[in-house]
Amino acid sequence: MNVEMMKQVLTAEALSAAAPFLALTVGILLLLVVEILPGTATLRPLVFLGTLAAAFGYAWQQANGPELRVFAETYVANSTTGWWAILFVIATLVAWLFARKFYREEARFEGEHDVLLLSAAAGMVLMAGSRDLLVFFVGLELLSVPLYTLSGFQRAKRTSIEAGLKYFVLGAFAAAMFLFGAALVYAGTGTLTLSSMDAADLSKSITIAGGALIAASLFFKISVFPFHLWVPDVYQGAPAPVTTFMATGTKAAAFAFLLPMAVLLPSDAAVLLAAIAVATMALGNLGALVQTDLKRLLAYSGISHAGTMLLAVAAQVSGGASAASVSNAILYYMAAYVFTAGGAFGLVTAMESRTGAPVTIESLKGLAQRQPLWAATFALFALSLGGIPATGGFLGKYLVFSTAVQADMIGWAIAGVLMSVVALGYYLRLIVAMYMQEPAKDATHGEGSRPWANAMAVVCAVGVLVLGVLPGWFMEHMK
Amino acid sequence: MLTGYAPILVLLALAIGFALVNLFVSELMGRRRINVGKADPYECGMEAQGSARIRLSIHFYLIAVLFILFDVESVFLILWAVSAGDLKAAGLAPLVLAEIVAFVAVLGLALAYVWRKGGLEWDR
Amino acid sequence: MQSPLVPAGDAAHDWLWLIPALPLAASALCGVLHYVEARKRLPKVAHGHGHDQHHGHDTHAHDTHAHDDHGHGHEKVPAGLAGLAPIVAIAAMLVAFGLSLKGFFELRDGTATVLRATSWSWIDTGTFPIDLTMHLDRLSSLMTLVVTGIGTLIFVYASGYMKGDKGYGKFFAYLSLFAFSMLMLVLSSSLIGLFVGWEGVGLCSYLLIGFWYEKGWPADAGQKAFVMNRVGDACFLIGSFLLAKTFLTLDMAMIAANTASMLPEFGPKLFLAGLFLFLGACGKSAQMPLFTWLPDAMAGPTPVSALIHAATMVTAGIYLVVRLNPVFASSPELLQIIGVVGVLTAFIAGSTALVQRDIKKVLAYSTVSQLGYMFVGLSTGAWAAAVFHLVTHAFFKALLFLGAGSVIHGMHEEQDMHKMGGLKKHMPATFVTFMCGAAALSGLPLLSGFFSKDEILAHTFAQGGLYMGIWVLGVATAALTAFYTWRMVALTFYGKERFDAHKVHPHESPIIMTLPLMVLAILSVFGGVLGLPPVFHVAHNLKEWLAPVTAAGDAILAQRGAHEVSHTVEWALLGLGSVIAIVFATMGFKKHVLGTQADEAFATKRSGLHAFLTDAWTIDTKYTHWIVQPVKLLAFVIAVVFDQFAIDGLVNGVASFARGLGERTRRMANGRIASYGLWMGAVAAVLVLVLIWNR
Amino acid sequence: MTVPVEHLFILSAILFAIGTAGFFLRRNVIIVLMSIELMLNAANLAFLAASRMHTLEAGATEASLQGPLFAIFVIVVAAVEAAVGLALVIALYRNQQTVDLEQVTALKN
Repeated sequence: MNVEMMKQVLTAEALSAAAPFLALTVGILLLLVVEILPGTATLRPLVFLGTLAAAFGYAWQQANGPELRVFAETYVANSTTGWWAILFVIATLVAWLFARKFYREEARFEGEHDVLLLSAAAGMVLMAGSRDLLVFFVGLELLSVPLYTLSGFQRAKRTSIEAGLKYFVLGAFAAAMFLFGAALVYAGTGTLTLSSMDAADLSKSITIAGGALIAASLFFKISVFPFHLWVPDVYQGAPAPVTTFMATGTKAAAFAFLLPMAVLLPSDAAVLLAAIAVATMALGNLGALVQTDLKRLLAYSGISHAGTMLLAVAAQVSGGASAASVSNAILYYMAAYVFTAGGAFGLVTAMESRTGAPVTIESLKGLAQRQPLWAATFALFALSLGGIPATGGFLGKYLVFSTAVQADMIGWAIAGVLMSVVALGYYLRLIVAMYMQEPAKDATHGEGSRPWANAMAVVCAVGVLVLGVLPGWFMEHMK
Repeated sequence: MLTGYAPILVLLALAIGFALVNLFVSELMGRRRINVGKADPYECGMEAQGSARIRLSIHFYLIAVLFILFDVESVFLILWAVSAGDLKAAGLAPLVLAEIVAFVAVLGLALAYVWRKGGLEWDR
Repeated sequence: MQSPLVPAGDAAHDWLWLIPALPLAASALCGVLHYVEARKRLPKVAHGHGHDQHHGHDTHAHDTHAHDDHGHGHEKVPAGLAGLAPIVAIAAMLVAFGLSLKGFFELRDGTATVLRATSWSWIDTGTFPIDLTMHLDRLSSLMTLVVTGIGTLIFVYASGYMKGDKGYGKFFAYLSLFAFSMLMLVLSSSLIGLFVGWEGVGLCSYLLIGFWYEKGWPADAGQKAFVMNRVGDACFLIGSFLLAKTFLTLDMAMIAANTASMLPEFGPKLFLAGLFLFLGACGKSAQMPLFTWLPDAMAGPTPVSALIHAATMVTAGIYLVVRLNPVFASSPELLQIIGVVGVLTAFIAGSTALVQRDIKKVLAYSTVSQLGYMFVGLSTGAWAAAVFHLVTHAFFKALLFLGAGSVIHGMHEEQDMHKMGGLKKHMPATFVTFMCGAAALSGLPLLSGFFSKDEILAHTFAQGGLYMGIWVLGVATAALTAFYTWRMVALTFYGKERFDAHKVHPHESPIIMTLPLMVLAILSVFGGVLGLPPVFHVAHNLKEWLAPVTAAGDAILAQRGAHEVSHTVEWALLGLGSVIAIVFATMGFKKHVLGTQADEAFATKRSGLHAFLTDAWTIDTKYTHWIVQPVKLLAFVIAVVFDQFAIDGLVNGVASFARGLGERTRRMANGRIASYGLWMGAVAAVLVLVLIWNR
Repeated sequence: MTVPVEHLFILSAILFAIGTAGFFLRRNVIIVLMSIELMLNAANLAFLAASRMHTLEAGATEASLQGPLFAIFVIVVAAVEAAVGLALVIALYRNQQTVDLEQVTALKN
């Protein structure tokens, strides 16, 4: 081992670059200590929130700090990764708060739940900052393994176990694909670090084959066609707070790495990516049209959103759009999506926890009268998902499509914009159900108030509106 | 050209040979005085014959998995050990120590957690 | 790129921001008032459930609307705090109107042709920075005056019309939100700002159409309206992307100023951009492929129909074309497309209006038809003529809608003209004002509609060629217009009373509703002075006023040669217009003043044609057949193929299949997870192969 | 004379293919897990082969250690995945008395 290299590796700079990740790791250990020491259970929420706060603080520093390339260029910290980390922290917080009072039989495992949630968050942070296939792989597994467990968390429920198993089996398959791809890339280039691969090696067939396999495994995580098949099943079966987390966080983390990793793809892959993107949008939107279960519907909607973002990646791969503008577009889109989908799935969680039954369009009927706050915020989320102006969802779409136009992929952009018309069909159905239809006579609505859910719904709604109305502030900080 | 594979063949032959030789040698040289206790492969534990579809206590599985996890984690010690000498020579001895202490502490914490949750208790 | 037409923003004009901001604030306030009031009534709402249920399943009410005796009118609810809502909303609109006037006078008396507030850097992505600012030029000034002026009148009317509705506060919140969106639309300098308003009005329209959902409004219809609007919106967005790509800016004034210089190089691209923008305009302004939502939108409260679906929102498409007139002028083919679409829409909608029984449907199809006229005007490059018709139409159509609302109000929610008749003596104020509106719409000489319509037709005539065909259809539509307008008047106000006098007691509406009618009637009658034809040897006020805005487009058109009509021809055309209007108005009136016999005779003798017309040339049915059904089928197929086949191996989907076949498919697709994996593996392999193949 | 690197790659590809085939064709979850394990190890072999290739490359000054390093991480991750996977299988068996993947079909429209 090269000693000089080792010396350079562990510097104060490196520590500060890894600070958000380290904060989460320390938090995980502290939570374990809380689990071990008797009588400290009441500290758990405090430790959890404190960890998130610390991670947020460090991420905020990164978002406003200079670019650091550390650990022999295998890990970077810059404003983009800082913002990604902030998004992950928010996604974790949203999922955690909506999970309050959700579990009944599993309530005694809440400590484990929180540890797993934090581990997954740490994995996401690692994924977003990694510029090396090994570091990314560690992050990926740190994210995936806790999520397999969380998906099957309600062990008494058949659907939950099935979701966990399905996600696990396919996820392990995707991981194997990633590994084989990484091995091929390594064979082609002699390195695992993205920045030290040279152009000649990148154009070798073996490298490209490896790149394609890696891309395929990432497509599994962001769930684009035809790697999306697991999504509706797993989203439906997994406990609702976990679904919230998966829908927002996992997708964001995979996109965060897909962007730098795109150097492995040749520019003529752009057409392929664009075709996949549009097919995904079509499939997600058309699939959502016929769903009645809300988690499934939102899952399909999430698939179509992943397709939209993939279009921006295609624009970058084609070389027509600058990496910075694509990264901004996707980050913005994802930021809006974290609030929007986080809020939407979160409200589904809250409704589900009141009745204990799956939430369907049928059960949304008359929500405006029973729960005006939930109905209003849910309507806002639906509009944002549909991309109506003055919501974050619109600007995200606008930025993504403008990168596609920038890269002269006008035909694809047109197809994408038209897809959003179909999408509105099912989003409106939700609003109609909540505001303009009466509930069935025998409908049960459950009992109990959910103050945390109320607060989070409002926070997410504010986030959606701020991103929609005052994007300048966000953009300024992103640079 | 195939000479390169010779070591693999030798390894294979050794492995198979070792097993076979041991079997045959004990078969040839051993004295047999069969009784009930001797017929069992072990004198404690579960019944070796009969249906494979009996229910095992979940703790077999739990202990096995815990063992594998801690066992495999120790592979990272190799990486540490390989670079420890160089690092120490470079004057980074405290770092070397800190690394391994942190690593073992984390494993220790995990073990403590397992213990506390009753993962190591046989009767529960 | 800088241009004399596009001055930099000026802090002195920051008050322009107030014009849209006031209705927005009013909307928020009304929303709060409604919320507070609704909270107070909460237990009562729960009590009223059964009642709502009763109305919830009143199917077909949407088409006939006829026997809804228990409409909202009987469910009077004291307004309480929400009673303050109209005061807030009207005050905001009045101030906005005052500010619009201030802007108007500054433009008239000052030297500047454009006032711009300082801009707000909305997003700065580096490539397409979006600056939002308020841009008041002579065109947007006119639009602002129409929106705030007519808007104020309609708000006043609505405060009477909606009295007693349990959603009183909410209604004004929506209306104000609509006004905000519309003002954003006409005042924004950039295409994206315009798009925000563009989508906003669509959303508010959707909310307001569905306002009385308990009346059995089919949710699908409102959804259809919105989705159809969205088709247009998507096209608009694509068009604006193309423009942004070409001009590297989203500022419309900048685009307009630079079109001429870009034309040689980017001609085809501009054509494409213009075409998509026009498709967007078709969605919002209810033109040919996308017009069927407007008649459905009549399920909303009548003031909504007047404000949104006659006077303001539907004119957004016209506004867009005029705003970007050089882009459209740059391609003669594009203009021809617009003309053909416009005149076909005008004719189809006009003929459909002939047979409608619902008084609001007649007005709705009439609106579609008149919007078609405006597009015909645009297609000839007569921007000012189109805007002129837009303004006069806003006057008389708002008047007619409000009048119809007054009738419906007085008739206890009756909308079927066959169940009216003889209302002249029961509601004199409504009658007189309605007559003014009808006269203007049918183009009776010297009224506002007469001048604006004939100006468009004269311009079309002058173009020759393909436009002669358009002109012929346009004249035919004028005849239809006169006919159906006076049929409506005759059926509603004349003849025998065809309602049950024991149950229905027609009454005049309160002064708060008739006052706006009177103001609008005066405007409808005298609005023509805005643009008298050249033969009168007076200045065409509107044309001169808009000259700075249309100069760029006019210059492009002038390069292809100008078309003017001589005074003799113009006199002849005016004469022809007058004769047709008078003759067909008389025919329409005479045939129906006796009662419904003429209608019934037509329905029985030519039942095929009658059904065809009633169903608006069955275009909507065709949509269902050719677009909606296939999309649904596709969604279903996808659900089956990807949700079931790839997963279940069709096992669940084909329960009716022979068992043997089921077994075989079961073996083919080996469990759900494995087939998921198979898909993934196969596509990964394809990915790898395709990418390597290209090496 | 040593084993050519190509042979190692071919072997690893064959193992990966066998693992993939097992993944697709078997219904028993345990065997599916074993197939995945095989795929992971195929990747490990490829890593080691690539490392060997780069170490023996003309002009290489030091051993390319990233491959073996990755392999060690993969071994650990494989163990972790196996632990979680088996836990899920046990939960499934307790819940449904089956380890047949074809029976895992509660989730659908």
